[in-house]
Amino acid sequence: MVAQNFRHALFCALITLIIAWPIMGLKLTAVGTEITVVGASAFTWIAVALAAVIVFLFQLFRDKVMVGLGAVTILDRLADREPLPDEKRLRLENIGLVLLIAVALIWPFFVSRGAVDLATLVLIYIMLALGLNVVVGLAGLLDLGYVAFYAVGAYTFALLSNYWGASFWMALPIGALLAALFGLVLGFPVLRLRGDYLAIVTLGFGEIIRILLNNWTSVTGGPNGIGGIPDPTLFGMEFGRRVKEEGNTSFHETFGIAYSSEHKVIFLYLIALVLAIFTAFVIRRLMRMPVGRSWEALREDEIAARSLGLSRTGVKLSAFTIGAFFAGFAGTVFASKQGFISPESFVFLESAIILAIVVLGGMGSQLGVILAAIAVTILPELAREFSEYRMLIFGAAMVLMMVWRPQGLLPMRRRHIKLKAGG
Amino acid sequence: MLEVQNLSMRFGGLLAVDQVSLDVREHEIVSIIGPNGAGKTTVFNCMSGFYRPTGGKILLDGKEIQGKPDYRISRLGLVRTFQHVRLFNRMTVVENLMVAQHRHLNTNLLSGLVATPNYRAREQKALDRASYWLERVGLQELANRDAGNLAYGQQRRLEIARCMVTEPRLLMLDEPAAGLNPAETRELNQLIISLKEDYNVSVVLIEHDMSLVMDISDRINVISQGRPLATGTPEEVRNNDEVIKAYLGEA
Amino acid sequence: MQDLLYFCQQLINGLTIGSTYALIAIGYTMVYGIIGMINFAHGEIYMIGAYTALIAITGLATLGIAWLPLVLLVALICAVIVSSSMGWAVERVAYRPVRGRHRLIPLISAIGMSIFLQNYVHLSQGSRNIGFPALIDGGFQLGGDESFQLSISWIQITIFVTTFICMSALSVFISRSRIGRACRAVSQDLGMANLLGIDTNRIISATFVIGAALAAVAGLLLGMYYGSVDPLFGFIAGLKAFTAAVLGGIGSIPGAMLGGLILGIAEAMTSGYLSGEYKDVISFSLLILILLFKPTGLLGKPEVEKI
Amino acid sequence: MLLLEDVHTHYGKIEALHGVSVEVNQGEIVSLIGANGAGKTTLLMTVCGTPQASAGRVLLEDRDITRLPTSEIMRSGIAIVPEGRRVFPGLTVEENLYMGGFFNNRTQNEQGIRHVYDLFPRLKEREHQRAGTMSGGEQQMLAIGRALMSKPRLMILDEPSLGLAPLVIKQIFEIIAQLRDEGITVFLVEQNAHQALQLADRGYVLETGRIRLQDTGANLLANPDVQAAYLGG
Repeated sequence: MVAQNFRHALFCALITLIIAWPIMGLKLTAVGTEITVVGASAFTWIAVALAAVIVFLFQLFRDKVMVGLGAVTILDRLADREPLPDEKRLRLENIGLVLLIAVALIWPFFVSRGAVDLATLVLIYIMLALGLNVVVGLAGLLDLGYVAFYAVGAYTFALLSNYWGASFWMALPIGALLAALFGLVLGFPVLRLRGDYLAIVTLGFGEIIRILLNNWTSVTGGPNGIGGIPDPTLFGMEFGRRVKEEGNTSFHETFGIAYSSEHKVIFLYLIALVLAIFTAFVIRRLMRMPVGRSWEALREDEIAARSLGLSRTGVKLSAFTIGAFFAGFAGTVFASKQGFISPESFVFLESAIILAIVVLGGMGSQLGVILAAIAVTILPELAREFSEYRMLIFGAAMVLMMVWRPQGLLPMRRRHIKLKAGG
Repeated sequence: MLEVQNLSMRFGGLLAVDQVSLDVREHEIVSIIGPNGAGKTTVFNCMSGFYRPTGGKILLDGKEIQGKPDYRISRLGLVRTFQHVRLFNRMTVVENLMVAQHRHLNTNLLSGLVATPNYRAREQKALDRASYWLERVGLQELANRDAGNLAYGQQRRLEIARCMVTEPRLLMLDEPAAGLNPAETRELNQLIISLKEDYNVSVVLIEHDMSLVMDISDRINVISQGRPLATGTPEEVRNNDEVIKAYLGEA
Repeated sequence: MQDLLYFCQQLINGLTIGSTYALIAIGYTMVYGIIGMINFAHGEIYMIGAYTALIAITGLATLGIAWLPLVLLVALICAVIVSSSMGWAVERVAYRPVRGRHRLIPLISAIGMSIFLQNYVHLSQGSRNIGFPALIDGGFQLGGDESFQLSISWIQITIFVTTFICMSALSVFISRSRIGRACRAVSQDLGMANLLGIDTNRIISATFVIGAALAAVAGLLLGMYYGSVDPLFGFIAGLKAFTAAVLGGIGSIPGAMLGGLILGIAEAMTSGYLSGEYKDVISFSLLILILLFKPTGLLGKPEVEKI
Repeated sequence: MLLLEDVHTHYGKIEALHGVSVEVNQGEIVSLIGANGAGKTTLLMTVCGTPQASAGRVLLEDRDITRLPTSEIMRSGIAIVPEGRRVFPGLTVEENLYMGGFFNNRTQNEQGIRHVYDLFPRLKEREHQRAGTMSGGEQQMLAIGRALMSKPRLMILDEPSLGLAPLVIKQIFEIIAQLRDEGITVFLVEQNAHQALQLADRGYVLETGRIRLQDTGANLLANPDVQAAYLGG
């Protein structure tokens, strides 16, 4: 047994060297028009050797290590804690929520513009992730082209404002509804496909939409994108230094305060906050309604769900459409925040990031997804030297989560329903 | 009420069910028995709409229903359980029962979002019905557990309760006693009889546990290798030479 | 006459690309046939093959070795070794632990692996695309007049010949050898193969290694054909190859070959008659249409839903 | 030869075997009979290690194989003809037989195949036909032939008569008797109790995961309780 383990460990270490050394240790570098191979730094070489040694030791003592890892259950205890009694929990939750929202409202006035901007981005990701959570986490449909609906929302606003001068408030519902319509139309034919095929087909749809945006230059501006997307207004008041449109007034003049570019940023943040709260609230209600239960039922056991009279297409389509709706929402906010959009922002990687958020947070769990969205967006900013490792870490995290903790860091907790005795 | 006429089902070259007929009257327990691989579950899958039969008719109150999609058949009041229990494992016991009642609920999105009185009233009624059936099958205490964490016998009962909250006319049970211990089987026995007596549901039963079948069936259909072998009361079937041969082999 | 020549030119371009798609598609189809999962990271394995080949070629050039057959052979061997090891490791790390769980879990794990590998190369080798030396250049012209001539390059012929050799070798291996037979048996009934004493984990590893090796060959060939590589190089090619596998009927090796060729031709025709921009749209649309109307593909077998 | 001591087996949450003890001696044919769902197949598969017993021991020639992986158990002198035959449908008859002798060398395989073709001349005629296209009886012969290829000392058969015509069943049982004469120990699971018990040296009756009766084949055949175990008391 030991000899066998030893041989296997040696083999694994060798494989580690083979897959790490050429790619990491030998760097292709362009010198003028010529390409040469340059050995990487000594640090990299040592790291590769170290990795091989670690793999060797891990494989040699695999059984013991695995037993040790099995003992790490702190997270589980957190997740499996006894739910509080209903009234107490409700009161606590309400107080917590009010406090949280109050802080979220006041906070931007005391920090830098960059921080507020980042927070707006976090809120956009929260909306996206909550929407995708409906599709992936609740309904169990792996949608790899989610970013397409985000793009529909963003481009709807961009095009409406460019061609018809539509404002943010007009574009917001139209963008979301149009994205939902896209979801409905695309979803109808593909939703009877099996899970893994569905994933690939949605990925294909996402790419097709991106390619169309890239090449339909006359309308979308192609790779150059569309600029000049207006900021949102507050009851017709604009946030720019000068009023862009006839008949509007500007915010700082109305209130007689000095112009500050921060007003706009904070206002946009507040809009995103309201929309994110709206998204979370609506989805939370939906989860507890018949439609939400049928999503989960279909995810858990499609055959049983059908045997109880649930129509597979109808239920899946509702999840797909509602998910798309919120992506369209987020897209409109995003377009407004950037002022400029191009197909660059809607690549597959973006879908993958949103998926990573849902997977890390815990599929189906709203709180988990929100926390994960915050973590995934802010951590790379805090540790800038590591930010280029962001996607590498996401990829690795997705694999690790599936292997060790497919339910996510903060798995969904079921609502307890109190029944009347006797019935 | 339900009539199956000359049902046939072919998979590629294999004729899994060949000219099987059976009928179920109101207020009756009918069993389908037969050796392993006889095609019993295939008959069920055709009746519940999971398979489109390749031949024959299935009539409900004289109307043909064969080949209709599964969820439509279920909405007509023909509801089934599965050989290997199929619950919504990561949903709670109550939620399992609520899902089943979607037909009785107000599924309008808007009225749900703003929680109109009508919506709430129906939701409450569904909860009450769930609560009633949980008590009926003895799972009241476990209402908020995840269905996947129940013991096996409890899962079997939950599956039956989940069918019953849909207020079916005909209940199709596929090996409900499989994996139960003798005490649980006795309880199940009484439950099935009570479904028929107290709730006016007809039952079609596939079962291996002969003592259960012989005890509660009004009539028994025996199929062997996809073909009908015998029909009759338990007494008739028990003494039928063909049946004995099918089970014990040629002497 | 000119029209016909133009058509033939597109056909040849299509067959060239298509045959490499077929090589990559084998990896998808074999893995799917055996464990029923989409190896999403397969495109990255192919990309890593191309990088390794480029590193080997450049390294040899630095050492002053320029004899073409030797350079190609060394590049090929290096690419095959590194990609196969990668394929083996990916299966052990990301797929074996989640095998048999709910369908989405291995798929998400595979997507994670794909992202990881993409960024692994991105971080080690940079994100810019790097020129791949045209080791085999030139070609010959056929027929036509000044306005249009049918041109066939040596690299196209190399691609054809190499692909043909690989496919034939694979066919012989699968149909005749002991391990090949075991691969087929495991894909038909894994449990039964286990009951015959066969260590099915090893057979599964073997399919990953074979698929990765073929992808590495494709990496070298396409690297030379396109003249450059970058870390995203594998993603689209992987999707195309997957489309080819589905088109032919996933799980079927002859299907993957057929699907690759059809897809290559469809793309070349789109480029030739519509616009090069839309060739990706065509292949994705083709994928969606097949999955909708004939999910079993051209040569696949239908699956019966188990209840 | 094979000894099961107080074996318990679970399928997920269901306990399918509640403490079963069975002994198969060298050179015997032992039949295990019982109604549908009694746990017969589970018992056989526990011997093969899928699923593994959750309690108790399985001994093969005095070696504890309870915790070994299936592939290792199946390389230690056991071969199985599983329920439903499970021939590889896309492989030819010859290839199926080669799979049975996966760990043999070439000469052993050639001998083995010749031996199988002697036993079942029918298979020789179909040598290059795909197994999936053959009749049930032919597939059953192939499954037995495939099991023989590894030259097992103990052969396990799970319902070899299932779904076959009476004439073919007779032929299959004759072959089983012949295997014993060649010195192979046979452990047979059958629903077809009459034939299985006629052939067997000893028999066990399994009922809902427990051994209810054990005796010589002839005695069990005469026992009225056997019929009751099938058709309910």
